Amino acid sequence: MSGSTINAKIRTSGHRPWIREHAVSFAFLAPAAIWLLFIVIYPTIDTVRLSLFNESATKFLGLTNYKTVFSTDTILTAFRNNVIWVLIFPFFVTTIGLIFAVLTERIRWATAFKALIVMPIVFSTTASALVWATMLDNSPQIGAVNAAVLTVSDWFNPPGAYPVSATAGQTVANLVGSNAHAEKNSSIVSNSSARAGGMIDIGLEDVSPTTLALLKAQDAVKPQPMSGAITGVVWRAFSPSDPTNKTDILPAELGLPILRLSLVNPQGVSVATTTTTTSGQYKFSNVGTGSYFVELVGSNFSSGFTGISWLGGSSLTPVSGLGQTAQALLSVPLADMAMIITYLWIWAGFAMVLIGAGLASLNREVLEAARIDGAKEWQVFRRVTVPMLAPVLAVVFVTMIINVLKVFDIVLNMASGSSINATPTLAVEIYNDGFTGGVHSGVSSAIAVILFLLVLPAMIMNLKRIKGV
Amino acid sequence: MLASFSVVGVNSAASASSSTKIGGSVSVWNEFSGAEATGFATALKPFEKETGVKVTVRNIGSSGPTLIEAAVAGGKPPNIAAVPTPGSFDLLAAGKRLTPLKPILGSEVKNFSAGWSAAASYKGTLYGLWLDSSSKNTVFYNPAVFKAAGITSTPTTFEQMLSDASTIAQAGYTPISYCSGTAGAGWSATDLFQNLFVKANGAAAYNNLVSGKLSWTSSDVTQAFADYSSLLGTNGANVGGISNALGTDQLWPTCVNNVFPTAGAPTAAMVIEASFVEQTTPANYVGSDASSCTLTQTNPCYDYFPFPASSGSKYVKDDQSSGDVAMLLKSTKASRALIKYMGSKQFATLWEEAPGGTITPNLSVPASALKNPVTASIVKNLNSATATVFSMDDEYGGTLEPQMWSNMLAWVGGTDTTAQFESTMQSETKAYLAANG
Amino acid sequence: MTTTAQTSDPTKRRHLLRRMLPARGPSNLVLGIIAIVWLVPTVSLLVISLRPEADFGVSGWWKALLDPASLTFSNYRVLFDQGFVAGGLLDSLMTSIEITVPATLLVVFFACFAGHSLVFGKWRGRDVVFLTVVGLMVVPVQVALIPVVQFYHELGNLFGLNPYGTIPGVIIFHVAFGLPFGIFLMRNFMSGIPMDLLEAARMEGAGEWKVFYRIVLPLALPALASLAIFQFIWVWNDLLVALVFLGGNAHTPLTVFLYDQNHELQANYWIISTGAIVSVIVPLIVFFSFQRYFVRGVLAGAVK
Amino acid sequence: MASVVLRNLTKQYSGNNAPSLEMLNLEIADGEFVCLVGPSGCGKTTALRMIAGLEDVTSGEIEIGGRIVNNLPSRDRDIALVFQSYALYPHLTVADNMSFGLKLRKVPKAEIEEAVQSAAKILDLVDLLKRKPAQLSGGQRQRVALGRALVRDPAVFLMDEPLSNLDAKLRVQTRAEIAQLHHRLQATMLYVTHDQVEAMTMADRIAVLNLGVLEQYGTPRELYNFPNNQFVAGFIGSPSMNFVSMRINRDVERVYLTGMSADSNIKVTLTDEQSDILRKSDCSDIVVGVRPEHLIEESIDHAGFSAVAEVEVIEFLGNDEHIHATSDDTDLVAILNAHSSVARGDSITLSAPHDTVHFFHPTSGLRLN
Repeated sequence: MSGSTINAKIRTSGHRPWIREHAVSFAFLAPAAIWLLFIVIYPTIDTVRLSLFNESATKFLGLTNYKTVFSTDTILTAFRNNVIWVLIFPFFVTTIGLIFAVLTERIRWATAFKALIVMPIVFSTTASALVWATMLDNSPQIGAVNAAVLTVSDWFNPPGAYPVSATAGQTVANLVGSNAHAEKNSSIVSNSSARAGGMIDIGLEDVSPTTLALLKAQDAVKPQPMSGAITGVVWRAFSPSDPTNKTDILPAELGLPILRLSLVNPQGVSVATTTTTTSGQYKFSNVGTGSYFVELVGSNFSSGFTGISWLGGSSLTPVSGLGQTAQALLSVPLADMAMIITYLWIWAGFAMVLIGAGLASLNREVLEAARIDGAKEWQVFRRVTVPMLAPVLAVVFVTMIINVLKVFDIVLNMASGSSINATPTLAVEIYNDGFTGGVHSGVSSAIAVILFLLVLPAMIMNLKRIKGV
Repeated sequence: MLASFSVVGVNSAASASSSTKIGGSVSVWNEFSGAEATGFATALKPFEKETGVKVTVRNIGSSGPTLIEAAVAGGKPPNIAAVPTPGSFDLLAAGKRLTPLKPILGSEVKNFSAGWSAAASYKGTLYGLWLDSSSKNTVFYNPAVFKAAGITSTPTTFEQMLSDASTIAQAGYTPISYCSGTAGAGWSATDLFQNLFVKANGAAAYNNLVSGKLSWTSSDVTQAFADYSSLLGTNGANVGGISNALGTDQLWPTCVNNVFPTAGAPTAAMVIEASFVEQTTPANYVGSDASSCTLTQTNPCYDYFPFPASSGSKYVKDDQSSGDVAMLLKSTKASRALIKYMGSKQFATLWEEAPGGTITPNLSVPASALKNPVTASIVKNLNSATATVFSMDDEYGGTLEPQMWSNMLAWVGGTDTTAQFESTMQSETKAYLAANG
Repeated sequence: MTTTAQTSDPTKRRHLLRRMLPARGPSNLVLGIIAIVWLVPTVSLLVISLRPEADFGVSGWWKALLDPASLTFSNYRVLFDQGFVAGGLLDSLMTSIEITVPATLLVVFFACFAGHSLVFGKWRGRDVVFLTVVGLMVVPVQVALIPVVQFYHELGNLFGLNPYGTIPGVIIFHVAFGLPFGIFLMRNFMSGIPMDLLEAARMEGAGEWKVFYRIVLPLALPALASLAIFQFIWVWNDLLVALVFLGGNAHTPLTVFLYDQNHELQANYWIISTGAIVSVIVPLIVFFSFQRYFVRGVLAGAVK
Repeated sequence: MASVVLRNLTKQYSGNNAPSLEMLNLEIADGEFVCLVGPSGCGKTTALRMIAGLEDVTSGEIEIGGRIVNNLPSRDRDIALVFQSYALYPHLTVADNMSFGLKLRKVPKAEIEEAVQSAAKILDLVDLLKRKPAQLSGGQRQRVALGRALVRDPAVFLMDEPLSNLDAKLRVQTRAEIAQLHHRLQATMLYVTHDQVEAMTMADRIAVLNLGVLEQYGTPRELYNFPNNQFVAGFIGSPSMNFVSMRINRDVERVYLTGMSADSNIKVTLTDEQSDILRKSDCSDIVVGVRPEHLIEESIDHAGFSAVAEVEVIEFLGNDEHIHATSDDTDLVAILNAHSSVARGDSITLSAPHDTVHFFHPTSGLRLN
C-alpha cells in the first residue's frame, strides 16, 4: 500500500470538508441570527440600559426609575390589573378548555364544534374588542348581554308604564304635579280624600310625551261624580301655554292611561284596585263608608332593569374604610371583567385543543382499569383523568399566564374613556409612557424590564413542562 | 393672493404667483375626518393648482401625537401636522422639532387675533397656525321642544337656564342630553366643567389653574362643581341616565340625536357641546315639526345660545374654544408655501364655505362666506370673545389627559366626591407639571 | 401518512369508549348551547354590518333577524365603491396583504434554515443559541418599538435607506418578532425527523444544501404550514406595529383602518363592522382551509 | 468491489470513560460477507457508522479498496448503508427513493431508469415503484432500502440490523434473500446484527464484539466449535452454552475435577490430553462448558460430562424440547428429543461426550482446550 503518501494528502485536505460543513450550517442560521440581533436583541439590551437613565437618556440614574415605577399610582394600577388578569384568566380558560375537551369526546359533531370554538383566535383583537364592546353595550336595546339579562329580569321586575329613570337622578317625587305626594314605597298618594260619590283628581308632570303617544293618551276629561263610587282623573298637568298651572285641566292636557290605582283607607290598607282609561279617568264602584285616598301604585313607575355598564368606570369591589390608594388597588374594575370575558371567548379554543390532544393521548386502558375497579364516571374524571392530564393543564395554565402578563391589544381597543384609567396593564403602560414627552423613556423601559422578569420564570417553567407533553 | 405678493420674503416663495410653479409634494397629517376632511381638501385645491405642489393629506386619528412622536424619532416626520392638542404642540416646540413661522407667514400673521397667535406660540415664538376653531361656548337646542315646554326665549343667565331646564323636565323632556363622547371618553364632561369655571372666574384664573398657579382645591373650583351638580341634578338631565354617560352607548352622535333625531320625536331639549355639533346635526336632523320647519342650508331647524354665565359674572364673554393647530415639522420650499397658504384668506374662506360647518379663527374671512345664520352667529360670537381658553385636557398632553377624563367621570358617576376629585387632580397635575415642566 | 391498519385501531377504541361513557344526550345539549353562545358575537358583527347605519343606535341587531328584509349590502357597496383610494378599505386590504405575505414567507424560510442548523448542525453551542432564541419569545413587542424606530432612523442616516414609515419597515419588524416562535416550532418539529434519513442522503452524495431542500424541507412541510398560518394570522391581525411604523402613512393595513374609524369623533359603526367582517374573512379562509395545520401549530406552539 | 481494512480503530466519545470501540483490527476481503455481532452497546454500530463516515474516527485507520478514507465524507467513500429504520424518504416514491443518490450524482436518466428497474426486478419491487413508503409493508420497505443500496452499485454494502424490524417469519425469509443477493453480487458486505443466528446463517466470517473489544473473528464454524473464550462460547449458539464451575484437583498421577460442594451431582472426566492442559494451567478452579444440544438424557460410558439434575421446566417445541434442570444449584439446559418421557420433577441424568466439553479460564475466560 502506498499508505503514507495517500494519508498525507488526505490529512492535509482533511479538515476542509469539516469546516465547510459547519460554514453551511452557520450560513443557514445567519439570516435569522442577524435579524434577531438587530431587531430583538439589541432593543432588549437597549431597554435595560435605558431603564437606568433619565428620560432623555443623558444622565445615569441607577435604580431611580424602578423606584418611580413602584411609587406611581397609575403604574401600580397597571400592576394590579396584571394581577387580576393572572389570578382570574388562566384558571377560567383552563377550566373551560378542560370541560369543552371532555364534552367533545362524546359527541359526533366534535370537529364542527371545535372549529367554532377555535375560530375567534384568528380574529384580530381589534375586531374581537369591537364585537364585544357592542355585545356588552350597557343599553339592553343594543347590547345582547344586557338584553339577555333584561329578558330574565323582566320576569321578576317588569318595568311600569311610566318608568322613572333613577340613574338620571329622577325620583317618583319629581312626577308629582298637584294634589298628591310621594310615599316611601315609590307610590304616589292623593293629598285629598273622598267618600263614596266624591272625586279625587291627581296631576302629574315630568311625563314624557313620547310615552303618552305610545299609550295613545287622549285629552284629559274630568268625569262626572257617581253615587256609591269614587271617580276622578289622573292627567299630565303641564301645558306650554301656562307651565306653572298644575291644578286646572287645561286644553290639550292629556290623561294618563293604564295607571294602576289602589283605593286605600286612612290606615293605608288597600281596599280596591282599578286602572285608568285612555283619557285618564278611573272609577272605584261600591265604595264602603268612610273616606279614602287614591294611590298610584309604585309598580307604575318601576324602571326595571336598565343595563349593566360593563365597560364603564365602576368597580366590582369598592372597599370602603380604606385609604384611597389601598381602595384603588384592591378594587376590580368591571371593565377588567368584560375584557376577561372577551379574552375567554378568544382563547378557550386554544385551551380546548391542547387539552383535547392531551386527552387523546391518554392511555385509555388506565381509565378502563379505573372503571373496572368500580370508579364512577365522575370519580374517574376527578381521580384519574385530571391527574393524568396535569402536565397538559399546567402547560395551558402557564402559557396563559405568559399571554396575560403581556396583555395589550384588548385593553387598548376595549377600554372606554371612563375605564381607560382603571384598566391599563403593564404592556399598555410601556406603550403609553414610552411615547409621551419625547420617545426616550426610562420609566417605560423599567416597566418593560420588570415585565420581562415576570414572564421569564413562567416561560422557563413551560419549556420544562412541554417536553413531557 | 395678490395682497401677499407684495410682502414676499426670502422664505416666502409661498406667495405662489400664478407664474411660479414650485412642484414637489407636501405631506400633511391631521385629525380631520368626514365632511371636515372633504372641506379641507377642497380648500387646498387652488394651492395645488397654482403651485403644482402635490399635497398628501393623512388622517392620523386620535393617536396623532403618538404617531408624530414616533415619526420624529423615526426621522420621517410629515412636513406639516395639525393637532387639536396644544399640549403636544408645546412638547414638540420644547423639543425643538418645529420651525418658527413668523418669517414664513409674513403678512398672513395679521389674519389672526393676538389671542389666537399667543395660543400658537411657545415661549414667545410663533410655531403654529390655527387652521380651524370650534366654540365650546355653545348650547344647541331644539326649538320645537322649547316650544312644547312653553319657553319662548333662550336663557341668558345660568340661573335662567336651570329654571328652563326644570320646566322642560316638567314637560316630560330630558332637559340636557349629556354627551359622554366617543366611547365615553370624558371630554364632554370636562368641557362642561370648563365652561362653568371660565364663565364664573375668567380666562386668567382658568389659565392659572392649568399652569398650577391656582390650586385645584380652591373654592372657585368647588363652586364650579356645585354649579355642575345643580345642572345635572335637575331631574332627567341626562338621557338614559348618568351611568350611561359613563358607559359606551351615549355615543356621539346619539347624544345629539336625542335632541335632533333622525327619526321619531326628540326626547331631549339641549345638548351642551362645541360648535361641531353642527357638523352632526344638519346632516341627519329631520326636524321635529316638519310642518313649521323645512330644513335647508339657510334655514336650520336647530339653534344655539351661548353658554350663559351666572348673573353678575364679569366674565360673560370669556369663552372656551378648541381647534387644530398646524405646525411645520419639515421645512421645504413647498411646505413653507403651503403653511403660508393655510394662513391666507383664500384658504380660510374656501374652508368655511365648504359644507361641514367648519369655522376658522382667520379674521379675513368675509361674512358672506357663511350662508347658515346659526354658523354665522357662532363665528360672530367666537370672534367677539374677550378671552379664549383651551380645554385643559388638550393642554395636558400624554397621560394627564385621560387621567382628567377619568377623574371627571368618577365625579359625575358619584364614585368620587368633589373633594376627592380636587385632591386627585391636584396631585396628578403637580406630578405632570413636574415631569413636563 | 397513515396506513389503514393504523387508523382502524383508535376508532375501534373510540367505540368501546363511547359505550362506557354515560348518555350522549346531555352532552349534545350543553355543547349545542355553548356553540350558539360562542357563535353569537360573530353573527352579531355580521348582522350589524348588513344593517342600515341608522338602525345601529336604535335597536339591537337581533331585531334584524326577525326582519331579514331590512338587511342590505349597502354598507359593503359604499366601502367597496371607494375603490383603491389611499386610506380606503380596499387599499387597506391590499396593504395588509403586502405586509402579511412577505412577512410570513421570510419567517418561514429563515426559521426553516435556522431550525435545520440548530437540529442537524454539529457545531458546539447550538443548545445555547436555541435557548436564547426561546428566551426571546418572552420579549414584549412594546419593548422594541422605540429602539427600532431609532435604529431605522440611524439606518437612514448611515445608508440613506430609512425603513421607517414604509411597508418593508413593518415587515422587518414582524419577521424579527416572528422568528423566535418560528425557530422554536421548526426546531422542535425537525428534531423529530430521523437522523437516519439525513445520513442516508449524505451517504448518497447530498451536500448540506441538498439535504435541506430535498429531504428536510419536504418533511417539515406540515410544521412549515403551521408556522405560516400562525405568522400570517399574527401579522394580519397586528395593530400596534403597523400603527407605530405606518400610522402616518397613506397606506395602512386593515387593523389601523379599523382602529382609526373606531376612535374618531363619530363612531362609524357601519364602517367598523363592515370593515371588521372584511378583515376577518381572510384569516377565516386560511383557518378553515388549513385547520389541521393550525391545530398542529397550536399544539407545537403552546409556549408563545 | 473492494476490501475493507480497519486498523486500530478507536472511538472515544467525550464524557464516557471507556472507549466505545477500542483498537479494532479487522480485514474484510473483497467480496466477503462479514457480520459484526455482539450485545447492544458493544460498539458494532459505532464501527459501522465510522466506516460509513457518519462518525468521526478518534484514532486508527479505515481503508476501503486500498484508500484510507478517514477524512472522506460519506458520499465519497463508495459505500451504501442499509439503516435499521430503513431511512426511506417518506415524501418520495419507491422509485424516487431508489434513484435519489444517482440523481444527485447526475447519472443520466436512462441509466438511472435501468438501474432502478433491474434492482426492482431482483428485489421483486416492480409493482411497488409508484408507491410511497407509508403504503408498504415492513418487508417491502426493507427491500426498498436494499434496492436503494443496490442501484448505487457501491464498493461496499453496509447493513445496520436491517432485519430487526421484521417479524420472525419474514426475517427468516429475508435472511435467505440477502444471502442469495450476496452470492449473486459477490459484493463486499458488512452486516451488523445482535442476532447470532443471522450471523451464523449468512456470514462468511463473523466478528464478535463485546464492550468495544473484538472477541473473536472467524468463520461461523470456528466460532461454534472453537470459541476463543467464554463470552463467544456463550454468545454463539442457542440456547447458550451451559457453564459449570469446578475445582481442579491435581494428584500425582492424574488431574481430576470435583464439584464445588462435597456431594456434587456433576461429574466431569478428563481425557489425558485435557488433563495435561489443566495440569499446566495456573488456576485452582475451572469453568466447564457444554452446549445444550450435546447433552443427552442417559448415562453413557466414558462420558466427559454427566450430571444428575432435577427437571424444573419443560419447553415443548414440537420436534424437540428444552429441558431446564437444576443440579448443584446450577441451571442446566438440554435439548432433548420430544419423544423423551421426561416429566417435571423427575431426576434425570444428563451426559455429554468428551469431545464436546469446553474448558475456560475462570478469570480471563479464555478457552483452555
